[in-house]
Amino acid sequence: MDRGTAVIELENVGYSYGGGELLSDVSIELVPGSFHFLTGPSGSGKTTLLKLCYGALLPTSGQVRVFGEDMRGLDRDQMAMLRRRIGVVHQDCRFLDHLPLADNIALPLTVSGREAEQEGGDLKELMEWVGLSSRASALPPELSGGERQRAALARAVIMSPDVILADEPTGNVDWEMSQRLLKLLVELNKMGKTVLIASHDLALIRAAKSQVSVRVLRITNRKLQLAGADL
Amino acid sequence: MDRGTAVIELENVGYSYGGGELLSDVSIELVPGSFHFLTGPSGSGKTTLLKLCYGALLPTSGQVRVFGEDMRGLDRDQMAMLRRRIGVVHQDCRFLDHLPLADNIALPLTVSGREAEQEGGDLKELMEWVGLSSRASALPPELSGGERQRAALARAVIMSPDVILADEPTGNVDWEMSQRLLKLLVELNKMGKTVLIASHDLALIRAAKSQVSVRVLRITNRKLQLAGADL
Amino acid sequence: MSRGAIRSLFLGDPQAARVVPPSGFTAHLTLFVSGAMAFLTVFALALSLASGRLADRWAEELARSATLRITAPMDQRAAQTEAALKILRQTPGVASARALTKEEQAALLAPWFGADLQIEDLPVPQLIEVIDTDPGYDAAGLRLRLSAEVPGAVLDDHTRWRRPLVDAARSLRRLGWIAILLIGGATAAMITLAANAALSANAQVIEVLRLVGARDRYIAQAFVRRFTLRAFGGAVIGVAFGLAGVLLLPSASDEGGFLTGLGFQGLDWLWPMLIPLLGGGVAFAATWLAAHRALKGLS
Amino acid sequence: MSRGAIRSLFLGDPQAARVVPPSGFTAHLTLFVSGAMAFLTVFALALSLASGRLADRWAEELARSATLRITAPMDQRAAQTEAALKILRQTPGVASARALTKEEQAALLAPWFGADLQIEDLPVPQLIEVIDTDPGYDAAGLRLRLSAEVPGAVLDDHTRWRRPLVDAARSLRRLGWIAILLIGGATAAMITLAANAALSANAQVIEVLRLVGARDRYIAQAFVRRFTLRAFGGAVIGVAFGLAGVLLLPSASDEGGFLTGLGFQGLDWLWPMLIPLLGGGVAFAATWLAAHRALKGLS
Ligand SMILES: Nc1ncnc2c1ncn2[C@@H]1O[C@H](COP(=O)(O)OP(=O)(O)OP(=O)(O)O)[C@@H](O)[C@H]1O
Ligand SMILES: Nc1ncnc2c1ncn2[C@@H]1O[C@H](COP(=O)(O)OP(=O)(O)OP(=O)(O)O)[C@@H](O)[C@H]1O
Ligand SMILES: [Mg+2]
Ligand SMILES: [Mg+2]
Repeated sequence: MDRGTAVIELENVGYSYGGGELLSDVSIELVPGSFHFLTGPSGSGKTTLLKLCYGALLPTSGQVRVFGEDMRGLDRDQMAMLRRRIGVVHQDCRFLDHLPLADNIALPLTVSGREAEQEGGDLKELMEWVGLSSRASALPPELSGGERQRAALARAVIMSPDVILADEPTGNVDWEMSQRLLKLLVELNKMGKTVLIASHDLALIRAAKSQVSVRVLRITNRKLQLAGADL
Repeated sequence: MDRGTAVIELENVGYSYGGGELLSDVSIELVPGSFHFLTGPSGSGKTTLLKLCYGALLPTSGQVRVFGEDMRGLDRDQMAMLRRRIGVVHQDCRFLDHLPLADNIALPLTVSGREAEQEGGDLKELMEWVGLSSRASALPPELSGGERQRAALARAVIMSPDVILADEPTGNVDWEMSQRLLKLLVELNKMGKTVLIASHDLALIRAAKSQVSVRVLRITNRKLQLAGADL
Repeated sequence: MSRGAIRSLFLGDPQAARVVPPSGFTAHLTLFVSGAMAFLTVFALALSLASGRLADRWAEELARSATLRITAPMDQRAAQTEAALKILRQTPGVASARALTKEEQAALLAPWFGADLQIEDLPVPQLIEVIDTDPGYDAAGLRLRLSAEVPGAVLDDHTRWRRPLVDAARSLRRLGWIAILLIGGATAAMITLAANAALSANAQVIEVLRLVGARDRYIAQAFVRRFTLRAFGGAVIGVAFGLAGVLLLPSASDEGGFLTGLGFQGLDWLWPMLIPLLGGGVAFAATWLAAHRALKGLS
Repeated sequence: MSRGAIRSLFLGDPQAARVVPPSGFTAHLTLFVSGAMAFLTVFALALSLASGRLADRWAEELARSATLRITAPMDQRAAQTEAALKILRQTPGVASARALTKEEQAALLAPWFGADLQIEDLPVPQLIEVIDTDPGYDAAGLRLRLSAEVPGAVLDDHTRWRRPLVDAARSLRRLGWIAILLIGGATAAMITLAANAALSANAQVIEVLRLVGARDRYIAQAFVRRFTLRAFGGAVIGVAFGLAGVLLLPSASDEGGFLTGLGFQGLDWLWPMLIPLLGGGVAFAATWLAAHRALKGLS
């Protein structure tokens, strides 16, 4: 793994919310086209680690480099530009509650000045895939929990970003739907996108393993470890 | 199952959010001390059905009776009183973001005029059980997704209600923690509480089956059916 | 709203108060709106009361509204004066009529001839002060009769000059009250909107409380209490500053007419005290309605 | 804030505008606050300008501030008048001095003796109008000199009577401007608070936008644009109502003095037009700062 090629690179990263240290001495490199799962008990810091990766948090020690650039050195506009290359599925999916679902999914296009109409075909296809075509004009508060998660995933991938970070993207959907979502992520991964998914769902990880070469990272005792093949 | 004894009783209930009918002709009776799971694909109406059970929604047709009383006939204060006998875990757990976690969990005691201090022992024990003792003074926005779910469950059971309705209570927690939560619910069920859990997690349902007599309800094609033993 | 609810509003339930987030911009907004508007109201009130006093004073002076001037040779003057007074007393609408004394006439002429005027030396006309009743007399008829019987009499009707001044003072007072009404209405609307904004910002709080079995009254009270106290407190502060400001204005002086007398006199001081009560009342009603409307949306 | 940002504020980006929720109570609040305060400002402005005009008029009249009265036997009067005029012309601080003509004196005395007065028949003193320069003359010194050289002269200084009235009018004008400043300050504070309240109510919108890669300027602009237009629109409506209200007041009349003349004259009409611009400007600055503060909290 050559340094220059890593999309996201954490080097001796430590993080603390103010109390004791939550993460310490974490180092990973995500190379383009890799597919990682991130596991660990609830409250161990998975969401925190993902936030470090897309710059919502800055490490208290160590360095985070995304696309070769140190996060600490970016100004706010550069950070915005970086976000357009990273698709994020938040654990608590949030939307603009006053815009219909289709507009919400197309929001990354809107804010980056690209015409949503132009990519209308993609949008429709994507909504079809995540099973939300019939809800296109619903407002986000009218969606079920699983529908929200699917919408968040669709919004994360609509710009076809280089990296996809998903935090528990299948916690609220049934098994069949989670297979569909996994398939979408696997397809994107095969197109060269880097994927990092935080999940508790061991069955999902197992299913992914059968389709693509997957690495499983586990947070234990504030450290990040590569989980063995025992899963 | 004698009519008078059912805690929650739905009779030919239909519900529609305005478009087509989402649920139709649903009839169930939850007798005291029963343990039910509710499954069905994402968007099939599980959350809707739970909301009908605790009166957040009123059926568009048919009747819902809780503790023998028709929901439609209750005034707002009676509805509030009823809520104190039903513990609800919302799918998107919401809290009072300005109060520390411990106060949030004790909120049902506070609003019903019972002294939180009096039941301090229970509160502490409960927070210990769901693994949140160390976060007692954190504000809800500072919690991880799984911690929020556990807090919501703790809040739902603190009043030791007669009925516990939980919507996807383990979607964001790891397997071990979900076993702990299940154990809590099973213990409460053994004390005579009625439990209804909406969940996609087949492993959880299987684990529950090994501990207690469980019925699995499934929503398919707008109808509620008792799932076979094939799970 | 039951009496119990009002009572517990002021006694307060520390538990219920805690469930509403303590602060935020709408809180400051309420406090500030209430304060600023109370401050402005104090000034408008001072203006209204001062111009009311002025209008009253001028209106009173207006009652002594006419002067009859008798220019006649010295020897006929007393007789003509008598005749004129008789006619005036018979005229309906004249309340009283009185010949001015020499000293009074001298005082009136002092600006022209100096204070040491010997009025006897001058062929000064005799002046008669005529005070009319409210509907007034028929000036044209009176003139006609006087010209026939008292040829030296000229009726000088001051009403024409003073009436517009009184009207003006009255219109200033009206302007003051209109300003108070406007400020009051605007305050009420702003407090209502702020209460609604705060409640819709706290939709989640209300939802959570309702979910865990809180009764409507408990939820509404927590908000109502907070907003009422905030609006009341803001108004108290605003009134205090407003009164300080009024006191700092140049004080009334006899020479300066009414304009510098923009203050409160006697019982007038009670008026500004009403402002916080009204502000609190508006906040109470607005929040109570807003809370109940917000609650109605939830089961 | 770059020029490009200001330009695009007014050209508008329909896409960016959509990402902010269209309405809600804080929106109405902004519109209403802006409108109500503009309305009040129009009245305060009318009051200030009217009392300013009054003060100017009175101050001007004050310039003709003194009268010299010469009471002397008929044969000495002309000589004494000449002597007094000579002294006055030599006195520093006296701009001009002029003996009144017979007709002018008759007009002044008309209220007392009737318009058909034959002034020659009366031992009326000769009046001299003294107009002083701005710092004024030394009244005591002048009196001393006059008493020595013109024994029949009495200096009657009107300043004493009129000065307080001018002061009063000036203090009313000051009151008006203070009211405008207060109203303006209160409006600015309320709009700032409303903008902050709206932004904190929209924290989720900002967070989501930032998450999907929107730049600060894009987010800030959507809010700034909306609030500026709202405050501007509200102020326009408020000013329109205010002007209508001022027009409906009883119009100025010569007799009524200033009080009924509470209107705008000539170029004064331009002042109220400034209000919406100021309101919009305040909203712009307040929202821009609030938006950037809100954004700073997010990475
Ligand atoms: N307020 C609403 N207005 C209109 N439609 C709604 C509303 N709430 C839910 N729906 C729709 O009703 C359907 C059922 O929603 P519900 O939340 O009950 O599903 P669910 O079974 O809980 O799904 P999930 O497993 O994803 O949580 C969904 O298609 C949803 O979009
Ligand atoms: N803003 C915050 N301030 C203080 N503590 C926080 C904050 N956010 C998270 N934490 C704490 O940091 C720990 C890790 O949180 P994080 O959300 O990263 O966990 P997680 O691994 O994602 O857990 P889960 O599986 O439950 O989502 C938790 O104990 C949480 O309470
Ligand atoms: Mg997490
Ligand atoms: Mg659901």
